[in-house]
Amino acid sequence: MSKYTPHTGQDIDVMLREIGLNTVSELFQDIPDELKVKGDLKLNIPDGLSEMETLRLFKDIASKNKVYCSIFRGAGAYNHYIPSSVNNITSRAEFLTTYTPYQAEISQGVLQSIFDFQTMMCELTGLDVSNACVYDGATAAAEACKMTLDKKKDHIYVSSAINPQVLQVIRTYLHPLDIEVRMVPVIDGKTDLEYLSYALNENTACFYMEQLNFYGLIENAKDFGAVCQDRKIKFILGFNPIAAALLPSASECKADIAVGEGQPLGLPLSFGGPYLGIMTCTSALMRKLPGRIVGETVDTHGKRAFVLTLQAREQHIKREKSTSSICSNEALCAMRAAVYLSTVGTRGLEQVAQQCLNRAHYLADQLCTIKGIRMRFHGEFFHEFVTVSDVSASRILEICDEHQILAGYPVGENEILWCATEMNSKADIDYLVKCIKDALK
Amino acid sequence: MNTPKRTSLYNAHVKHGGKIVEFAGYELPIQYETGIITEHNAVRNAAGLFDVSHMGEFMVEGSGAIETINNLITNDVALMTPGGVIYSLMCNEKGGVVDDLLVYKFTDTRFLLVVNAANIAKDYKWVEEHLLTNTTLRDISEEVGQIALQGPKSEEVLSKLLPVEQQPSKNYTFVETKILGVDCILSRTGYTGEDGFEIYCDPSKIEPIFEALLKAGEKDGVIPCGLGCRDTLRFEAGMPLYGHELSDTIPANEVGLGFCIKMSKPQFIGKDALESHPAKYIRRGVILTDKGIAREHALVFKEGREVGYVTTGTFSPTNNVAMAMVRVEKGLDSPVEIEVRNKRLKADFIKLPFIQKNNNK
Amino acid sequence: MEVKANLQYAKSHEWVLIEGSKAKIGISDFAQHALGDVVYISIPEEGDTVVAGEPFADVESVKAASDIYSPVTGTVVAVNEVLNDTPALLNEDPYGAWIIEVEVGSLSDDLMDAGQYEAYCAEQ
Amino acid sequence: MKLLYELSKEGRNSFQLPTDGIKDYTLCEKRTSHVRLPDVAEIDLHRYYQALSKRVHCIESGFYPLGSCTMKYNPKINDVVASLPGFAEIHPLQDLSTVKGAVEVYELLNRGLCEVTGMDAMSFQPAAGAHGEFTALLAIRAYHHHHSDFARTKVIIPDSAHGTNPASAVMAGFEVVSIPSTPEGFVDIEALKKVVGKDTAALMLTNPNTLGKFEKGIKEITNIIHEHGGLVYYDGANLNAVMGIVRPGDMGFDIVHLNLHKTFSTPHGGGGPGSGPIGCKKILVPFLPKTELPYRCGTEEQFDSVGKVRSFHGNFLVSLRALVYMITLGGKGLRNASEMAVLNANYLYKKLAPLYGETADTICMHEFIVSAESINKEIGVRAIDIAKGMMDKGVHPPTIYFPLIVKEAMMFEPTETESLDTLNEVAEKMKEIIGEAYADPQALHDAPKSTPIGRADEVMAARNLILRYRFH
Repeated sequence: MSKYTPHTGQDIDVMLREIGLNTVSELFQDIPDELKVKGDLKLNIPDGLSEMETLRLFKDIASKNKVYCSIFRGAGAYNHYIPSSVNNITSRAEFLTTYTPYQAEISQGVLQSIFDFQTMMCELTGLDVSNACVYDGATAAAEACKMTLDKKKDHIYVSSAINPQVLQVIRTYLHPLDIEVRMVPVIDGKTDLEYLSYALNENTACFYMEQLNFYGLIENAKDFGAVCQDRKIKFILGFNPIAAALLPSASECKADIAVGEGQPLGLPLSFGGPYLGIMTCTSALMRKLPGRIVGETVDTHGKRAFVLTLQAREQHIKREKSTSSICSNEALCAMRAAVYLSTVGTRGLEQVAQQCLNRAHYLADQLCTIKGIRMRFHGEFFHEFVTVSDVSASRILEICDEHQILAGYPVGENEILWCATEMNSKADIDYLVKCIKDALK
Repeated sequence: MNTPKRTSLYNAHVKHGGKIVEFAGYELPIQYETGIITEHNAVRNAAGLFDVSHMGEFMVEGSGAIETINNLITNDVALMTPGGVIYSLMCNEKGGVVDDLLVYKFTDTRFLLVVNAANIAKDYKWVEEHLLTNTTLRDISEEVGQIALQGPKSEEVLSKLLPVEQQPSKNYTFVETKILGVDCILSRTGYTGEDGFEIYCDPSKIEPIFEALLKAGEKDGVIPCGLGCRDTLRFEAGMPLYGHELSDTIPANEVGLGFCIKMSKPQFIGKDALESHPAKYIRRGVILTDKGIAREHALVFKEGREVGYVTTGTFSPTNNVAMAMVRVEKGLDSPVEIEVRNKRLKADFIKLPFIQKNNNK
Repeated sequence: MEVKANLQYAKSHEWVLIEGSKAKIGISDFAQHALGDVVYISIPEEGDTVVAGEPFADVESVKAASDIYSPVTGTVVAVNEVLNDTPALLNEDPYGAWIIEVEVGSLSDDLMDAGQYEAYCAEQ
Repeated sequence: MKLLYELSKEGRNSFQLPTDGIKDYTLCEKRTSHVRLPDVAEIDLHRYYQALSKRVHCIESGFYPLGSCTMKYNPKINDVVASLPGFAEIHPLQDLSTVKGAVEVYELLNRGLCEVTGMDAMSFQPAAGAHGEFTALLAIRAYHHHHSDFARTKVIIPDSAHGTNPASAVMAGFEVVSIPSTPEGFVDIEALKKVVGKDTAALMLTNPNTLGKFEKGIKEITNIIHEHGGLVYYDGANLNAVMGIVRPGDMGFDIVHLNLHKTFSTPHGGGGPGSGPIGCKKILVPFLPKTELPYRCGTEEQFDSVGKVRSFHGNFLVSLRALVYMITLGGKGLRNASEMAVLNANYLYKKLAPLYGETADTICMHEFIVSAESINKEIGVRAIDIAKGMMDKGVHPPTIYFPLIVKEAMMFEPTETESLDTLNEVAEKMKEIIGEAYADPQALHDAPKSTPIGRADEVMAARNLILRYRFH
């Protein structure tokens, strides 16, 4: 018999008899014989290992991945501290092994935690409504663009300074709908406002930009929001949930929809997933918002209760007319985010954001003390920035790698996108700079 | 879908081994048995003969003709003398390009517009909507056949049918003449970057001229050429092709054709839009330094960011290297990267055109 | 199940009240029963065109979303905005809760009178 | 129960970060208001979530036969492996030479799942089943377009399908053609023949179907579509019935999505994260999503890729858990899992069917449907009432009112990890519930009584929308 199936041979006999069959294979009598797999399935991989062997195997595989002592790379995935409470709470079987909370009476715990999450996302962005999350930040952006479409719209504008992965996903989502994705160019690393105000027209569905752009620069999102509002074009703002503690909120920037990658909120880097797609919007757009939404109501005794609501937008009701096909989302990741934010609290989140800001600026200053390394752009940045160097980017990466440091992300021959968070101590930064200086002497 | 039309040279193409494809609603040869590279090289080194009967021709006549055309196009017909030809863009109100075209001036009240085959219906409607008083418009596309003789030996080959003195002597000029007894408009124009001629006449009478030119040029290496090399030739010459480098939504001041946009003119459709438009994109040429060919729509990257896309990309037979025309942000430095088959290939900017023209007539 | 005498009905369970050149449109008592508790309705705007046999609005109950089809072709001249805030009126008073008023161009040709509609509902 | 926000008091939170003398940087422009978050002591945070956890039914609290959801036991070893720093702490943009282990994980999973499905290559980008559907349909569209076949704009979907099928098809730019099913949920082949044609891009099929029956004429169906130039899509939601027994690739399917969070035991997490990889035949490989990873060895270049459908590589830690599961079970174990799942379903069906007045003479696969229609007609008790009654007995209800083609449907999927004793116990409880229903129908209308809350007012929730906590 096999793992995780509790049947004894005797049990199986009892059950077969009850069904009126003699053998297990008779259960599959409806399947034409010629289609059946002959003999046992060979997976062509290690197979049927004990738990001990399995763990040994995977420890061995894991050891082939390099875990760096210090990480100065972001570009869409950020290394933040994860308080102990996050793993502890979210690894409870009650949250881990339950399904989507369709049966409200026995899912209040999950529903209430999503309601908490929705409140926190509304707080981060200042907008009215949040969903219970989508797959990741890139799909959130793509879904948001879709929310703004109607029959009269044939294109959208996006800043060319957005994260390139997000741009690719937006393209994938809009291509089958015959919606053109047009780019707004940049000047000195920041989105060109003048171009946007010229380019928007009555067939533009929306404009998407990121408050912290791909180069880490802080965009003047308020100005763009004002232009979009003036031209009656929907404004979608991509935001970083840590930076949101300090930067003008999406609502202050007049965004209709705010989207973001929630990974910085207590999710490990984990080679890119699972992450967390955050989506909030104004109440005017609420019925176009994809995914689940939890609402507060009362039960038969008048007690507070939570249920999935506005379900008539969703695929299981509206089928081909639904706003999106999303069903499984990233609920447990949303819970991690909620626990993270509850652990750090109002001041804690600001502290994390402030330290990111401080350390990134210290890092930039220190890197620029190295001969031949300069800042690539001039605008104000948050926790990422680009340097340009006389030596090649790959040389600097190599130096860092030798010292167990993951350097910034190379974005050109000589350009590196660096990131610093609360995880990069002053000593780490000084060590990094010393290593590069010594090697380049 | 409409069934594709045939030009009056269809049988000639089949006879010469043309590989027929559908293009802009016409059945035309993409190449002959000789192949694109051979045809391409024939035009660069000797001469080649093209059937371009699919092009659209409009007559604009009347005392309002100059004003009408000047309102429609970015170039200035007021500066033309009879027998002149100019290249121009025609814009919409937003400054996007409705089409690019040639304008032939016969007299102050009589002009011929030559437009792209795929745009005939759209252009006709557009011009018709903007006709000023005392002006008439006639679509004569069906009544006109057109062939193009292109290459350094064009003059010599044509001289066997028409003495050099009777040929238009300068680029962008034309004459009305007879070839083999057929009334023709003969202009010194083309779409290959080489010296050459374009001949307009009654389509039913065009085949003898086509065959006679082939015969006249046989010893010099003149061969019939298809659409395939027409594209590589115009590409090398840095000439835009509508639907690729030019479109309704690309502003005219972003395509590097400033020479034909006369902003000093008091008015033309799209002028206001172009005046207020900050042109932040530009048409440029690149040469690929990594192995591979960048095709149309391939994305261009700089510093990890998408900065534009390829509008035409091909292997340049003359330069023996992969090149592309791209629409990118202004002010970028080399190198850039072009995404081809999921890989980023390096490319450097180079000046357009990709070849040195030897066409100084 | 109430069927009102002075109205005409469509097979898709909308009612029409013709008053001169104008028509008010709503959903029948049968329809509101079938839908259950209506929680939301999206209504067209004044000036929009509606086409006989084509959907012009959609209603949502907790677990369903359904289109409402127009029994007439014409231009919307008034909408019952009260329904935006209190969609429950569609359940409580289906014949009072008109949804739109239309300047009628033409009527759908298979409308039923009250008697026919009653018989039609009985078959459903 | 109070919300965490209602337990919050300014100054109560003691979260602290180390400081090391780097000076504060002041932003040019800051937000004008604080982000209001709960400020609670750590102990109260844990008490709050402890209290929430008591208000949840999970697999470990009891039987969870939610049809189509495959709520099997989630082995702990999966989570232990996923928390190894060598997996959890690697950056998605690390140079590939430094993440050979992660590439190996995808390589192994690719190989294993290709064997399970009979396909040639997988893509692990899709984050969930519906995302996999969407991605696969994009690939189908790209395939037809690559062959200059732009007329194929329609996707045929049986009316018994999950709602995600038509929704994904529309997202991918297709028009949906719905075809009726026979009462057993089988494809109505005559109806299929009528709609298939030159405009058919694909047929989407769930097999075993959503009524838990294996489509007997499956080869005929896939042949019909192929003869007309269309492709056939396998919705893998019900793969748990047939692992090691029959493979989508052998049945003539061109592309398939899997729900690793169901079939391969990675937990569902209260709604996610999932992982919805797609597998396909060689002809579709060039159209799979772009990936920077070299795991898809020996396949063609992806020059006509549909693009990326999400950031980075996929829900890596979920895929990893599925690989752990596959390796601990092996080919034999997977087959055994399916066999036992089907055995359990048939056994439970045999026990339950008489309660619903049905004759249990046909064989089902890993799930089955009983209908409360006759009970409803007799005593006015509906499927939802029985479902609520089950909650009072500590049993999670089955999926109800799906598929839409069966009235008062109750769809049970017991899964292979439930023992005979559990099934007997549940059958006994169901008997009690139905007995009580006949004795006092009203009592069931009032159920549940022992759950943390009574029936919730969904109408009020939808009419009077409260979607976030409001500060006073």
